[in-house]
Amino acid sequence: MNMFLLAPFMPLQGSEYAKSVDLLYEFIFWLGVVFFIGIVGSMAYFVFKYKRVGEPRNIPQFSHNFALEVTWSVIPLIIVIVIFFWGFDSYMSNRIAPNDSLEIKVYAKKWQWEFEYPDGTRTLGEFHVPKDKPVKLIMSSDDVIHSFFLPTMRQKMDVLPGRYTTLWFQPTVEGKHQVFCTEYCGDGHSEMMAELTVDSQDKYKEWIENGGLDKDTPLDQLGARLYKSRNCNTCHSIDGTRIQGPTFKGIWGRTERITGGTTVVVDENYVRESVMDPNAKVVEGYERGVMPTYKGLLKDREVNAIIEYMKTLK
Amino acid sequence: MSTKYVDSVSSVESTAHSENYINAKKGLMSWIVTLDHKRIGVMYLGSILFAFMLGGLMALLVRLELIAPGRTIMGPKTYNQVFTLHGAIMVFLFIIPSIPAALGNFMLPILLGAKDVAFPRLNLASYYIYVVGAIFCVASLLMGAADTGWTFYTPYSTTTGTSVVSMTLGAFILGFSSIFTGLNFIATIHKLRAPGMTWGKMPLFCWGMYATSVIQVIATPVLGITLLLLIMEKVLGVGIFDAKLGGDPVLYQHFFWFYSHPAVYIMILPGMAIISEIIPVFSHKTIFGYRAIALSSVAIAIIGFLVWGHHMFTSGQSELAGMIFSFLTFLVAIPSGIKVFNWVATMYKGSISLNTPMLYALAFLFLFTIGGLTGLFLGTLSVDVHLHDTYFVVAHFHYVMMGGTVIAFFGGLHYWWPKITGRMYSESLAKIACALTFIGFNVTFLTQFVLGSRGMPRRYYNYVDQFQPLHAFSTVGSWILGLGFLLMAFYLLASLKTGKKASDNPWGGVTFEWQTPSPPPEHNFNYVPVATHGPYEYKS
Amino acid sequence: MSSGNHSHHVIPVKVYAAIFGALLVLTYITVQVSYFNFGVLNIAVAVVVATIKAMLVCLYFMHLRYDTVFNRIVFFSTAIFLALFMGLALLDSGARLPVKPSQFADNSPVPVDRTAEAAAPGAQPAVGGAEAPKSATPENKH
Amino acid sequence: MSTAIHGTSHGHSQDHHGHHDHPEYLQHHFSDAEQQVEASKLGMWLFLVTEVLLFGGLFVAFAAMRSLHYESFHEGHEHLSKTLGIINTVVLILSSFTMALGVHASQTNQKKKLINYLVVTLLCALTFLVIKYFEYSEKFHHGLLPGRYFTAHHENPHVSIFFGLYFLMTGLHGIHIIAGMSAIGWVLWRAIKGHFNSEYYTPVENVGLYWHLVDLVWIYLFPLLYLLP
Repeated sequence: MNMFLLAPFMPLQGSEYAKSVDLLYEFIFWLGVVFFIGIVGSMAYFVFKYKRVGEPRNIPQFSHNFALEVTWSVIPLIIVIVIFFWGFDSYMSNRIAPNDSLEIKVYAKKWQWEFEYPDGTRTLGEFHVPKDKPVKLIMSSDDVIHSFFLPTMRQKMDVLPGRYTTLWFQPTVEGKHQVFCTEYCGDGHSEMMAELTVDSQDKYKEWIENGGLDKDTPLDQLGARLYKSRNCNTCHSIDGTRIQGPTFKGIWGRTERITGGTTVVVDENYVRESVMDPNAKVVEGYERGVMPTYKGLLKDREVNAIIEYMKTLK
Repeated sequence: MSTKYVDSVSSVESTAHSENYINAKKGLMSWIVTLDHKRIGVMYLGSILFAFMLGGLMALLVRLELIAPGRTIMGPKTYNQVFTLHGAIMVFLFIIPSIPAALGNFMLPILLGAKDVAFPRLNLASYYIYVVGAIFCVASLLMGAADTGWTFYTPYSTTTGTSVVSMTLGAFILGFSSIFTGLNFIATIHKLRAPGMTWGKMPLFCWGMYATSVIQVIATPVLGITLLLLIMEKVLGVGIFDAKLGGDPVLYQHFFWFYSHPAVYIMILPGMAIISEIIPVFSHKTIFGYRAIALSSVAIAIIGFLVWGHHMFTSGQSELAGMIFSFLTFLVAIPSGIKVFNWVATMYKGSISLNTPMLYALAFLFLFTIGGLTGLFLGTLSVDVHLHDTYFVVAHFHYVMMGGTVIAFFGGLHYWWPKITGRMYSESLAKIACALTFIGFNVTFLTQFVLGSRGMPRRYYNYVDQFQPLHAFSTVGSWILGLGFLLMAFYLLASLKTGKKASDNPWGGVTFEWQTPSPPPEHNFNYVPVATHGPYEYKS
Repeated sequence: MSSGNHSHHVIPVKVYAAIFGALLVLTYITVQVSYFNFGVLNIAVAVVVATIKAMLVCLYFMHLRYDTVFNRIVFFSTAIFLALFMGLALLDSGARLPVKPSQFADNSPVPVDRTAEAAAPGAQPAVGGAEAPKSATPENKH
Repeated sequence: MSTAIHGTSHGHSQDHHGHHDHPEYLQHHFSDAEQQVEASKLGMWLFLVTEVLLFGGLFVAFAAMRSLHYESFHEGHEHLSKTLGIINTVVLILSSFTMALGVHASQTNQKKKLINYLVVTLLCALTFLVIKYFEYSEKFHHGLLPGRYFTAHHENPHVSIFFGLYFLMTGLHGIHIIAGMSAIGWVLWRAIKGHFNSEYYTPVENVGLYWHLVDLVWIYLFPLLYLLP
């Protein structure tokens, strides 16, 4: 029966819960339309019918009507209480995660999301979940308040420093779903996006087996995707402009002066070392301690992919 | 018509006609140290309109930046500073003082039949505290403006390097200006009503001001202590709101919203108060349900203190608290609904003349109804989880604050412009400006409801491409809106020079302000006004 | 010309002295009570005694007892709004405590301040798991 | 409310006080003295409401932080000296008493007594500040300071929050004491110049109300900070 007239208003319905929220959304919407037409319609009608012509004469001066006033107080009261209970009921049904749900730990830090699976697999900026299985996210922040927002699942929960908050959903639609950060957290607030991929059961099993890697994509293409999904783009540009880190454009093979006078040639070892231990050799003029370490976050194949991608940036 | 108790000698009245509060005393000093509530009201009017222009400029910059994803005219940091300034200037410098301090200061004593507010010196002090607070806010703008949003959420506000302390200090000082205005009005309404004016014969504008002042006096001190704690948190690192030092960021949100939700009623109640004055006059009919409107103003003021948690449904608040706040939020929706029904009922069988103030009142009814109804989405727990901190919320509060209070403020400004300045503005230009504002507003913000429902988060400098068409459409709307306000500024200023002389009672109102010359003499009345009948009783 | 209306009510000095004495006695009581540890009861006693003292000061020293009804409403309404603020703000302070490990299956400790580790060069970023991490927000032994 | 209606038909001189048929303290926009007294007292009570809510905010923060970090607050509370707290409480209650007697003296037209009581109240306030000074200097000496300036030895991690709140609450209260003292000084100066009599003593009464409120705040501050184990 779910002929959802407001489909263009809402994002994809990614779960059953999303459908129930949309139903309530639609109910309030049409209720609003009825009241709106009632109020603005009668206003427009009165303006048209009782337009002043010349001097106003013998205008009835009644000032109140107790019965009418009671009705238009009680009826809205009943309607809003109905909306309250409906909203509260569906909210509560979605606050308690089933016990068998897949628990993923989510760490938010300034302008990137990091996911950690129970088996230790860690991904940055993207995560996969199996279809039709409840997933529970246990979230905490490393610095300021962020907020994990999954529009297609109609789910959102603030991510606070110093404590865990939880959110759960049961996806029913395969494919890619966008994740936003919706609590203002500074310059990169609008860049702090992540991507949820809902796979079928076996595709998910295969993905989780090899630690979240893509077997077939060529290295430099994978490098290009990782450049964005691992948020290198937040600090390293590819068009020569300087952000917080040096630009990747034409960096490959160049000799760089390191703070402390020594120089180094940008090659595989330097890039791998800087990725795993960023403060070892910092290029002159850049701050230490800004770049977070990617140790345990980037598999060897992924580091090679980024290196290949950097070679292509002339 | 209210009988003049002391039949003032007509000759006196004619000479007094030329001598009014503007030319009673000459020279800048007479304005700077004035104790006359009308002059203080005019000074406030000038200052808040300047703040409105500044805030509006910031809004146009924000919308211009968002016309396309990625960088359009400014970087992310500048964008964050501009939208923070837009929020802070509009809230603290414009919309909270706008109706109470500018129109309220001018009109309340006259509507009550009093010579002045209860504490004139406190009134002047309140204006100068406003100026000092404004200087701090503008100073923050010059020294690298705060980029935290007008809510200054910790721990971001305590860890960012921008001048948050200067902005919060500005808001802290502005809080006192608001408290003094509220305190002044409560004492005035209680003690300085004209003989014969019981609470039931008081114009509804005064009821609205009374309810607003109650909120100002009770809620604003908590903003003061919140900002003081924030400044101490940033300066001394006390650690109450910063999780790393053992504090609790959600506690800050409770502190902040305990003031800020009643603050939104400080904004809307005066707007409603003006609408309750305009609609009866231009329908030539007594207000429908006077008692219901008066009591619902006070009810909104009281229940307004119980609902602040609906700003924090997704902030890690417990489900119990969420349920309580959601239920109370729906209760506070009822009085607003009652008022709208009463206004529409007032127009039934009236004789409606579509002058500009009435056009603004009708626009208010249209926009405030949408604003109110979209509030139901945000009060419902499960739907709010999806819509919280998205453009749906931005659209909702612009419909209620701008579509409600700002439209009502300009309606009130046009309604009392003849009384304040003694001049009439050009009716045709005013109608065009009202139409432009109405169309521009709807184009700008109706699209944002759809943006928000589709999941576009708030305060985003850059956004995914699927939202681009709606954003561009909204930006075009903001240009139309800007045009409307520019046109209004033009013809209102022009009317000071070329506007024809306003009569004492251009609109046929029966409240006290229409029985004294415009602009009114220095002591408001040349006789002692006596209230012999209700504020809206027309001889049919 | 002074009309002896009610706002000029004069309270005899004896009453002031009596109130002063009562305040001193109450202070003495609340100090003595604080030397014994009744647990939560201490807070209750302290607040009750302080409220009694406050009422005495209000009603007699500040003439609230002989004042207009509205002034009384004004002053006592603050207690209601304050209680409302404290009650609803602290209602879920229990839910917002730094979460104790037992709440999670793999009893990972309270979220670790990883930036402190990450910044320290070469430190192995302690990510949950068994070994006890050096955490800046230690548990809260309640 | 008897309102003597007297048609002041046209605008009169704008000064507040020199007005031929009115007592000089009556401001022009009030119709009679009683209306002015009630208005100013109502204004004062409303101002006291804002003060109570200002300190109320601090009490809420104190309660929230105490429930979060009970041991740290207990340890912090040990550093405070109870005797100085008791002395301060007695001093403030005494000053409240003398202030009330001062108001009584002004109501009964005893200018000499009014001046003496106001002076005694000022002295009590001064002793309160001096004791506060000793307490603060002792804290500064031991490094028991708020937030990042906390250098004292501590077992529990968040004792600095306790002292953050301690200095905020007693500091803000101290500022209000100073404001109260300057108000009393202003009223004392006007009393000496003979402005007050049994008809017009509203400034004395309002300053008295403010002073009693400052004492009221300390009555709540004292047990919460000093006494609670």
